[in-house]
Amino acid sequence: MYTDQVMDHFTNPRNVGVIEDADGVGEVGNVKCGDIMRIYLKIEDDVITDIKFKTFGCGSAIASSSIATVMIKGKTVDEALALTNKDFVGALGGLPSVKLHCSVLAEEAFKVAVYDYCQKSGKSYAGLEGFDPANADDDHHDHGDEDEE
Amino acid sequence: MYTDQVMDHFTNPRNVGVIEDADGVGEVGNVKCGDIMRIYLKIEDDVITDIKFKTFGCGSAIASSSIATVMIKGKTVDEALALTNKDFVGALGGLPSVKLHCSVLAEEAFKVAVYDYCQKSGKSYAGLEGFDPANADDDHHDHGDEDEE
Amino acid sequence: MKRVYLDYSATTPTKKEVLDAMLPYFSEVFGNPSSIHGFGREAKKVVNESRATIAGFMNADEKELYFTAGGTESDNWAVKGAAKALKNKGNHIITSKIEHHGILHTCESLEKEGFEVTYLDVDGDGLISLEALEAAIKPETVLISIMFVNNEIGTLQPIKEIGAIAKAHGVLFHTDAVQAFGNFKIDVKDMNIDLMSISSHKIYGPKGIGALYIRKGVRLVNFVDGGAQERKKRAGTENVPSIVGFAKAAEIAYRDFDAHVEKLVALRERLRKGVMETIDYCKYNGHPDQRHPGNAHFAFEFIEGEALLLSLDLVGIAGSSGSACTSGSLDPSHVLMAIGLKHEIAHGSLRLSVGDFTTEEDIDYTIKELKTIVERLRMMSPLYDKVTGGK
Amino acid sequence: MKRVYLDYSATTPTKKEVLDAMLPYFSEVFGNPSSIHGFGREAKKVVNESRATIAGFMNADEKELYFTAGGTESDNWAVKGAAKALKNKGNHIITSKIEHHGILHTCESLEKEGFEVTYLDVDGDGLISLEALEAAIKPETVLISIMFVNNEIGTLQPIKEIGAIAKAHGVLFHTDAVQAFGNFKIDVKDMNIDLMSISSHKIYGPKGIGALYIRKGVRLVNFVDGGAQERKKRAGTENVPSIVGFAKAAEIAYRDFDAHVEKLVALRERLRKGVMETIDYCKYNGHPDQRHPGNAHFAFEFIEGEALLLSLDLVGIAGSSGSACTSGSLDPSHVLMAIGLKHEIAHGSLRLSVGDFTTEEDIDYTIKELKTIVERLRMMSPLYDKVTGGK
Ligand SMILES: Cc1ncc(COP(=O)(O)O)c(C=O)c1O
Ligand SMILES: Cc1ncc(COP(=O)(O)O)c(C=O)c1O
Repeated sequence: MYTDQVMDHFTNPRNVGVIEDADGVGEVGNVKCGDIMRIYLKIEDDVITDIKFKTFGCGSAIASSSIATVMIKGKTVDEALALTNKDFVGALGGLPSVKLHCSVLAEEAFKVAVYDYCQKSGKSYAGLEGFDPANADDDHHDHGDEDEE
Repeated sequence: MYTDQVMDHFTNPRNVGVIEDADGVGEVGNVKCGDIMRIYLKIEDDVITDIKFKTFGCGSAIASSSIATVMIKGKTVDEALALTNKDFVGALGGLPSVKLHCSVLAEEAFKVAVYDYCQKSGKSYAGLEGFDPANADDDHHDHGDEDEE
Repeated sequence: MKRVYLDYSATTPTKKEVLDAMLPYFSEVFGNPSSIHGFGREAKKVVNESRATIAGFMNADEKELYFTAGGTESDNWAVKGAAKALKNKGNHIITSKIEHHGILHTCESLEKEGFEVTYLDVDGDGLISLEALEAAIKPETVLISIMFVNNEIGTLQPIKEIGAIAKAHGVLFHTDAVQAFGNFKIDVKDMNIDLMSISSHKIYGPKGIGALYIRKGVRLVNFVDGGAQERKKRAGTENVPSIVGFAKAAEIAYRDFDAHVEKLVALRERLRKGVMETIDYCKYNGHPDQRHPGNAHFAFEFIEGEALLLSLDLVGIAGSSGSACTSGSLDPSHVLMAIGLKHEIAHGSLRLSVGDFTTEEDIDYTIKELKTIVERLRMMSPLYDKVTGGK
Repeated sequence: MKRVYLDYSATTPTKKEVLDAMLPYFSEVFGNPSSIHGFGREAKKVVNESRATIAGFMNADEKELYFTAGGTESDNWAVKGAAKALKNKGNHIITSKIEHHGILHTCESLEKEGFEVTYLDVDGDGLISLEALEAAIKPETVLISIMFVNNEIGTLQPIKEIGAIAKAHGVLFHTDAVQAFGNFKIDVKDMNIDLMSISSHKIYGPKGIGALYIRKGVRLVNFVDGGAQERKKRAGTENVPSIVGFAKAAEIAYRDFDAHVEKLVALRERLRKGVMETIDYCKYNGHPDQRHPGNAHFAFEFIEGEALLLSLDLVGIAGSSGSACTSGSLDPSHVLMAIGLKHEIAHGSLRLSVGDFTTEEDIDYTIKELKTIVERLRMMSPLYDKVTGGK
């Protein structure tokens, strides 16, 4: 069902936790559909120096959060904003199609956190143009009628 | 499927054959539905002194013919006319419900033969009253929807 | 690694006695029961003996039992067959919100064809209301289909009372007894059951074989059309070895019935107590005592069921969850919604079902591992943060 | 007593290799493939490997193959599922007069629901006419269902040509390949087959398992509604051991294909020649060479098939007949009527089908016994009298 990479990130998730004095926090998802992801950022000179997450959700939600934090950490905000859910899925060696929405959640939780940072700091990033956190809670579930395995 | 008695009469049918100078001959059934039974009678002083049959048909048709001839032989015509297909079925220890029509054919082949004898001899028997050989070819198949085994 | 199977409600291993009974029918007595030769007659004989055996355990006549490919097919046949046979009488069906998908999706497909279906609510324990059932009956009602025992939360319905209501109103009564057969004493006559689905692989028999009880006199439209098998009611070459296995499994189930139930209840209670005592923010679902002997059903707050299952699997424990994420659908199980669980709790559901091969060590190991896993997942959960204040 | 099984077209014994492959999946790897734990994943893996194996032997993608409970269910699903899915496009189906009851009775039940069915005639050898097929296609035609190989007389249809006609007219093409799979090379792409039914127990696999090939892109209405198995297209817990057995049987069939066909043809020809040379008033039915390698079909004048079968059975020989009396119906087999046999001849029909375990001695014994039996029954027959003048 899951690749070795997914299972690795699920069983040993990197960067789980809370950053008390975070520069930006983003939360997406809702309890109704069973996934909530919260991402905390520490940003210095446009570089993401620390990132932590908390996730309520399935194995791929946790693994997606974990891989996203690993890939984002140390990057500049612009570099990190250029990452998409496809990059996370790729790094995980793939996700079942019904689980792709988990990787989208990770991308969006990060963006919401950057958005939060922008609000607080007055900064802006090209990669965030047009991004509206109000839409980020949208349902990204794929019913996967055809390719559920 | 079949009782031991049916199998016995099927494998060792009694009274198979032809009576060249028969006093009465009766044939019922048709090739279409897969059963033809022909019965030959020798009658002396209202007693059936000899009886033979030829049958084209399934195992129970052959067994029914055989048991019928055994039960009829030696009886007076009146006694024999009193026998019904139920008596043959009983003597065979039962027949599958879809095969009951075979025993009916045996009863009717005999009656047609007696009818033929009456025509030739001018005799008449109470047991044959109202009997019309033209109806004897009728289809007695039971579709057996419910109790085919 | 230690492996602990606690998913007996999903399927059971075929018992050795059952497999041994089946073996001669693959390559030795292999005839087609429809054939009139000896090879066929031997097969037909054992099929009908098996039929009689199984029918006996529900107080049915052997001529009232028809083999199918499993519980799902039996459900489809019963509901579609009755609806179509009675469509001149009425087009209304009553069922419940907690039926198996074999019933629910069948009802939905009938709705597309113009039938009307009432889905009865259940209470927090998963019981339907007899008053609501009776109130739902209309002149157009042709069928009531209420499951005997629920597969997720284990709740047992008042079948005999439902049967009495159906009878009083002259409506056919079908029950999906897939989880009940072998775990409860069933008497179709006493309970006024007209149609009943059962399946072999839930009672230590092989997969892919089930049966539908059809009370004498009840007419269904055939579901699988074709040859004259099963007294012209269900076409397809009979699955002889599996039929033999099913009968053997039923025989064992009712031979060892008391010991089986007693053992399962003891293990299940040990599990329930252990979990409820060691893990907080946990709810036990289903009816407290009117339930399947082997079924335990928990909902753990703040965590999600698939993650729980995966974690259990990593320590060798096999369970099941009504979480949406396991099935790839959006909502958590319809059963958990119907008993009124909130989404966040329903997502954290876990069914652990014990069976004949479960041991006390299995239970104790599970309680211990489960506690660790729930704690670990909660530490990752933003919802738990809110409760503990992030500590 | 010597026992000679010559009814391989009715069913086959499960081969030892096949049963051995199945055994671990009853009690060891017994999980439900829908479960996400290890027990379930192991089962799911082997189900999908089996799917890929079987799909490979018809040049299909593994995602195009769906397991069912047998050939009959596959036939029902294909025809009902296509008819219902396309009912807005049209309500006309074309099939032949010699289809298996799994198709014919399915078509009849669709006729009751308002579909129109054309039953194509066949010629004396059992072949449909491609011209007649093409002429029967109307704008309302949504499905053509023509069997690959006939189960009674063994005739092979020009499947590739039929597929080409269906494609040219944009009509779906289903073929019942239950008798063909394992006995002919099949390429669903090359032959333009959209839907194809196959069954395990005809190729030395277990009973109660079959499959339906559904070409990618073809939409059918589901037949068995319920759980999300088989990619949500066919509900019901997967019959894992039988699926494994089916795949192993297919693997053996195509691994040993040439030897199998060669052996069967040689035995069948020995039988055909032996019977035709020693028994007069006998007709050999079906196409002289476009036929199933193991199928021999005779009609003996003046005698009835059930009596023949019973007599053969008494000397240990198992065959089959299209006689009305075997099935309890009024008419002899619809196939024999369709090839134009007169009733009296059709009633005396005998199918002897050889298989992988048949020996030359079996054949020689059968020829000898058959001759005696036919003579004995003819001596009892009033019809034979008419020919011999009672001598
Ligand atoms: C209550 C209930 N009904 C029906 C079924 C379906 O039975 P089967 O898997 O034999 O099709 C199941 C189990 O899967 C069940 O638990
Ligand atoms: C041509 C044909 N189609 C369909 C079937 C039905 O297959 P099953 O017995 O697997 O249902 C058979 C055999 O019985 C057959 O010979």
